[in-house]
Amino acid sequence: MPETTLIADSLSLMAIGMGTVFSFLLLLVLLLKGMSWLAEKLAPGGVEPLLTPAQVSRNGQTADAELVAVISAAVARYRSHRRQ
Amino acid sequence: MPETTLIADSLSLMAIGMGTVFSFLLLLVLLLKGMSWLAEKLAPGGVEPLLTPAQVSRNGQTADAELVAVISAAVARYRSHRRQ
Amino acid sequence: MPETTLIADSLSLMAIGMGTVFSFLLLLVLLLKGMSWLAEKLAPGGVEPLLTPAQVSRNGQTADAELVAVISAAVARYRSHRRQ
Amino acid sequence: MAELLTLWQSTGVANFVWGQLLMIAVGCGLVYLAIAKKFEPLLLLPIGFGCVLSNIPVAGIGGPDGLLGMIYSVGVETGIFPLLIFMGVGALTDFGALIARPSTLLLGAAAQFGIFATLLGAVALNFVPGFNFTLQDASAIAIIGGADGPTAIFLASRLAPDLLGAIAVAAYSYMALVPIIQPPIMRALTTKKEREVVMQQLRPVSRLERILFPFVVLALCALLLPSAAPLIGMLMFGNLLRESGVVERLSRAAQNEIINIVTIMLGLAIGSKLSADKFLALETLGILVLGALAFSIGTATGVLMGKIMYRATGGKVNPLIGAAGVSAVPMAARVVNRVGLDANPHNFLLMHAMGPNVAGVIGSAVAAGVLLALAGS
Amino acid sequence: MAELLTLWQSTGVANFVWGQLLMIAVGCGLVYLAIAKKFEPLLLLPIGFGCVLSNIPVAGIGGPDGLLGMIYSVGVETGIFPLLIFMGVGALTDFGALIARPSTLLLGAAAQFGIFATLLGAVALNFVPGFNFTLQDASAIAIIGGADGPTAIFLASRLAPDLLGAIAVAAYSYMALVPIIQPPIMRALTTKKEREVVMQQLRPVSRLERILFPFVVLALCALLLPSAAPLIGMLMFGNLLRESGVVERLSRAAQNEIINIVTIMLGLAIGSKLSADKFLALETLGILVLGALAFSIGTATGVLMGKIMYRATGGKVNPLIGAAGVSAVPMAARVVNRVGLDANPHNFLLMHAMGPNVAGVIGSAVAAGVLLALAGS
Amino acid sequence: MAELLTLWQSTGVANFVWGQLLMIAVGCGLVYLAIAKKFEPLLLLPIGFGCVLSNIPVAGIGGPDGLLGMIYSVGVETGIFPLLIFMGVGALTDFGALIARPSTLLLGAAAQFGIFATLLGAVALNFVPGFNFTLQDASAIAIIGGADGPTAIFLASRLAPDLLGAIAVAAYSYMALVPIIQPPIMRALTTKKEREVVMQQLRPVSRLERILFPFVVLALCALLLPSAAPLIGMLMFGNLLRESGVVERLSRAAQNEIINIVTIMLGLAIGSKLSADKFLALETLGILVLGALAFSIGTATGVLMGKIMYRATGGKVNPLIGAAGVSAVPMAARVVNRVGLDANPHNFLLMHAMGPNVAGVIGSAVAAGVLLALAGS
Ligand code: NA
Ligand code: NA
Ligand code: NA
Repeated sequence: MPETTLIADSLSLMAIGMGTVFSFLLLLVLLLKGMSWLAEKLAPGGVEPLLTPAQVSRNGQTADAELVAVISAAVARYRSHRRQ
Repeated sequence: MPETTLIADSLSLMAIGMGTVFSFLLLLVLLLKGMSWLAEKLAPGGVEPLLTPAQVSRNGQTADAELVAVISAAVARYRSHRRQ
Repeated sequence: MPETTLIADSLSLMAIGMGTVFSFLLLLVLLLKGMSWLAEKLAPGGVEPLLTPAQVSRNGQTADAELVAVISAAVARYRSHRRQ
Repeated sequence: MAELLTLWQSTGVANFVWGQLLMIAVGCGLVYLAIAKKFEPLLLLPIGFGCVLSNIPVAGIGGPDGLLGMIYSVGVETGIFPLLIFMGVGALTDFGALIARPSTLLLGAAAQFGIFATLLGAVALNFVPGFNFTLQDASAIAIIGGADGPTAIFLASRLAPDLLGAIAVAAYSYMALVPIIQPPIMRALTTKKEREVVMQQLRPVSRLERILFPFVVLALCALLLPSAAPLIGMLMFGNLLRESGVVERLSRAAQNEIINIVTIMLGLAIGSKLSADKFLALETLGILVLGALAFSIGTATGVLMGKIMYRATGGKVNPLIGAAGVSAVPMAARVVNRVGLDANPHNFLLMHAMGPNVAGVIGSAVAAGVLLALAGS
Repeated sequence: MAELLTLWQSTGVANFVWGQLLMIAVGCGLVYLAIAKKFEPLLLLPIGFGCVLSNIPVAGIGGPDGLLGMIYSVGVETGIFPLLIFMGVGALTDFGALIARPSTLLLGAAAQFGIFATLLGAVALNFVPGFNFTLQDASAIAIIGGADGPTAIFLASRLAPDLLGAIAVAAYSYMALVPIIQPPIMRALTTKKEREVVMQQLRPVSRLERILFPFVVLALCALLLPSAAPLIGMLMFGNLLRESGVVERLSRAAQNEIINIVTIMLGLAIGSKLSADKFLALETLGILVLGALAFSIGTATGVLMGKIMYRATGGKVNPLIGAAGVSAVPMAARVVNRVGLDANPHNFLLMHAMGPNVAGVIGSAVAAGVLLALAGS
Repeated sequence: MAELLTLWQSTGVANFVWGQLLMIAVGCGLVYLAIAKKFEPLLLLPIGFGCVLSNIPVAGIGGPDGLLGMIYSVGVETGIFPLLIFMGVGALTDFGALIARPSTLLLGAAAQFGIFATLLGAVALNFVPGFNFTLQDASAIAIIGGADGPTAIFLASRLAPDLLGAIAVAAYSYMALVPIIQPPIMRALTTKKEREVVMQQLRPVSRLERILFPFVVLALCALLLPSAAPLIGMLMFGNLLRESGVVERLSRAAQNEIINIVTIMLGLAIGSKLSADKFLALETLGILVLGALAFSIGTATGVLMGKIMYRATGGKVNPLIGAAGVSAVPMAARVVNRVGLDANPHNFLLMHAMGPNVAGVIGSAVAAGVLLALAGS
């Protein structure tokens, strides 16, 4: 393929590509707004109905567990250093 | 292969093999001594130069990122709870 | 295969199948009773004989090895810090 | 403009087929059941999402070069995934209750009648125009009555790969429905007096017994029914990892890393078999009906065997625990516990139901072995 | 003595080729960047070491029978590894900021201009003697501008496997350079007043929205751009595992075990494609130049779109957050935060930049889909 | 009744062959050693159980379509599993003691004499009627003297796949027997005065040295002995993951998830090679005898080299630490520590023995490379 055809091809690819990306994400903006509106209709009151505090803490289970582990290890090391 | 050839082969394999193993590890002794000398030149003072407290915390970059994400999420959720 | 043959086949499969399942599990009942009797003979006193505290700690063999490695590393690092 | 046309021809809108839309709806329905109704979410969520992904036109995610298609051929067609899950199940299962009271194995045996009754039912359905199940198909469908996911998938992948999707969906759905399907049957078949029976404390089990147990089960299997050996063998291997006490690292790997990774892959791969031409067929309706039948019959025969043992032991066995013989671990045992508590608020049957419950796992693996040996070729 | 000769002929000294020595130096350089400069070490360290291993003469570790070659053909050629990593990314990503303010998707869209401008640049390079990029090559190079490793690897493995090594190295290197490349561009294109804008608190997002989100994104993708469905699908599957709240085990497996194991394998496998004849070519130089260009243009167009939104909303949007639209999660968002703090010490933009940041991930997956659909065949 | 006959013909009872029963007994014996005697349970338990499973008649679990057979062909035939385990070993190993005192590498070298003496012994066995080892067979058997499981399996899978089962069993069994085999030899070859030597504290090792170490070892290997590069390369890659300090996630994955999962698979797969026709042969007896010989000779030459270093350094080196040169990490180092404590209750040799111990790992990988290069073709 001669370079000029390739340039033409890539120019049209650029136009169509950016067009598609923009259309796609613009449509997604609209759909997400619709989704949030629908979600509010279906389960009014936002976070509450589905996400009680108990559930929040359960969601954070792993991060929490790792944090506790990391902190305990750090504390243990700090203490062992101070003692000596 | 008759047994005697095999014996001869394995004798030479033994000689060459032990020779190689010894040469290899002897060379490695020298290289490691050189490496340690070089390391001391590049970063005098042993352990310290490469592992400052600042760097240690930077080592935890990804952990850091996760922590930030976790904390931001927690803050966001906490706020959303308080508002309602 | 005409439906009626299939029905006949599945009827015999049902008979043989349930027969096998029952025989198998009935035999297993007997074998398990035998096994428990044998286990009591080999290691009288139930749970105790096989699981002494000493053995429990020996179970942790690899953990032990890692612990040693971790501790030695920690000690080595601590020393190198103090010297400087 | 040629590119615009190419792009348009590559869109989903231009390529969607009616059946794909329906299957995507089915997939979303499975995810809904998994999340909102907590229907066996560990399997039904990946299955549902895998179904959605595989029915996207053009992308071919479930096809031979797509991610899910490749996972399917490596892990499900070969039988590797269900066997690795069975190893994990073994590593997660405490067979202590069964060792303490081996007679509960008979309850696990009785409940397998659901399988064989369904086999007959599936074949009988051939009299209805539109159904044309072979003996292989009927066997794969019947195993739904075993209430044991990996066993059902393993057998279906061997005997009736075309029905695998529907069978897996039915198996996990009905397992999730155990708390709804079982109680009425249990109450209908027992008297209040029977349900109130408080059972004797289980004896403690020694470590040696726990270690010998896998070998005893495997030995019997090897002698009588080698076709069940892959299933029983991996189950017992997992259990030995757990009970040996010397390979803690491996036991943890089997219980966590391996089973979790394989569950994700297995679910997605099964989802990829939910295509319109195979799932939106009359057969699926038949499978769903037969599956419900299988569970009900298995529950009933388990309870009836419980009543026999109640009589035989002079009232020492609560017949309710027979319902746990269908397996569906640990859900069925919990249902037994709840129905027992309804009758007598001080009657905790959970531990007693664990015996027949895990016996049901062995029982349906044995049944799968029989079906493989006789209908397999 | 014959053995001594054989041994000598099997040594590396007797077999080293100049190019292999250079590539080993390149591999060591990558490892140096990973360790000493913390350049995306999770990928660049395995890539660098894989490069060293594969360029050892005689051993053939990167060849068809070598460990790394086998890993490559199983995991990269098939596209499996980048897709599994994308699943993990989905399970690790909180799309809450995007759901709360969907308009930031436009910033993610604008930043993809870096991709398409680079496509043009790559093709234009063909006027320079020695370059001869096809449209496929140019597309694979352009995706570096997406600042998203798995997407780049997935696309390159499909369109230009020969360039995969260089493209992956460039992609991860520039991602690591985001804190250096972006700030000057961001400052040049914005006024101090604009950078000081404090944005409104994000609204809370309900769990139902979080659960519906993956389906909305996937639905759009299925309808308009099925070629992006493998990438978007696995990203959204991972996110659903995370947000559904019912499959904690699987979510943890996707976030840890699977992504860690696959990252090691993927890095080593990519390293095995860094051979002298493919990497020490003029093309690589072009790829590195184009990659830097791509990042810079993407940052600029993101910020410019931010300025448009600043005007359109009457000054409510800080244009800096547009720079996060290139993705490079979470580094770009942190850079935004830092540049914002420089202008106004009380202005924390991190959460606000997370919206365009994750939008950029979706945006570059969409761009990859377009390139696959149009340049793919 | 035809079905009853089919079922009977598919039972194990009707199909058992004498050899299978014996091999099942062997498998049970291995599991017994693993559980009751704690003989390297992480490998011997899966190997033993895999042996039992593969010798169940009809089921074909170890055959080409069986689970274990498939795992074998994917993971062992290709050499992938031992290499991944070596990566994990690297990530678990602290080479600090070796870096602090590189001269201990000579102890690791000396102990490899066990390998080459055994090679001669294996070939000499051919004079006994019934033995007919090729040079490849002899090399694979000799590597048992390296006291390093993954190395032995890797080499055997390349040079003598038929002997792999027996070699793996011998290697792990003798490693477990190190506390029994070594002490008498150590005591016989040393005086009480020598055993009482208290060694000088090891100097601290900087992080830079730890990071450079893998590259130095790999460079030497690439220059002199590329055939050892897969083994040495993965060992050093794992160690770099550990010491770089920037890829904690990957280091943990290599040390836990990957090594645990692969160990289960590797063990089962090796077990599947323990078939009657290959294991119940005269060769196995020879392999067991030669293996014991290899360990003893390696221990002896290690200690003798220790005595040379004792003289050369004017009594600063305790010759006991030479025994750790056979590798068998960390068991041999602990044995050294114990024998040292017997002589002098205040003499802790553990850290000093770690140097030769890990040197032995490198040493036997080097020896494996030589054997591959010279006997491999
Ligand atoms: Na069952
Ligand atoms: Na992007
Ligand atoms: Na060794």
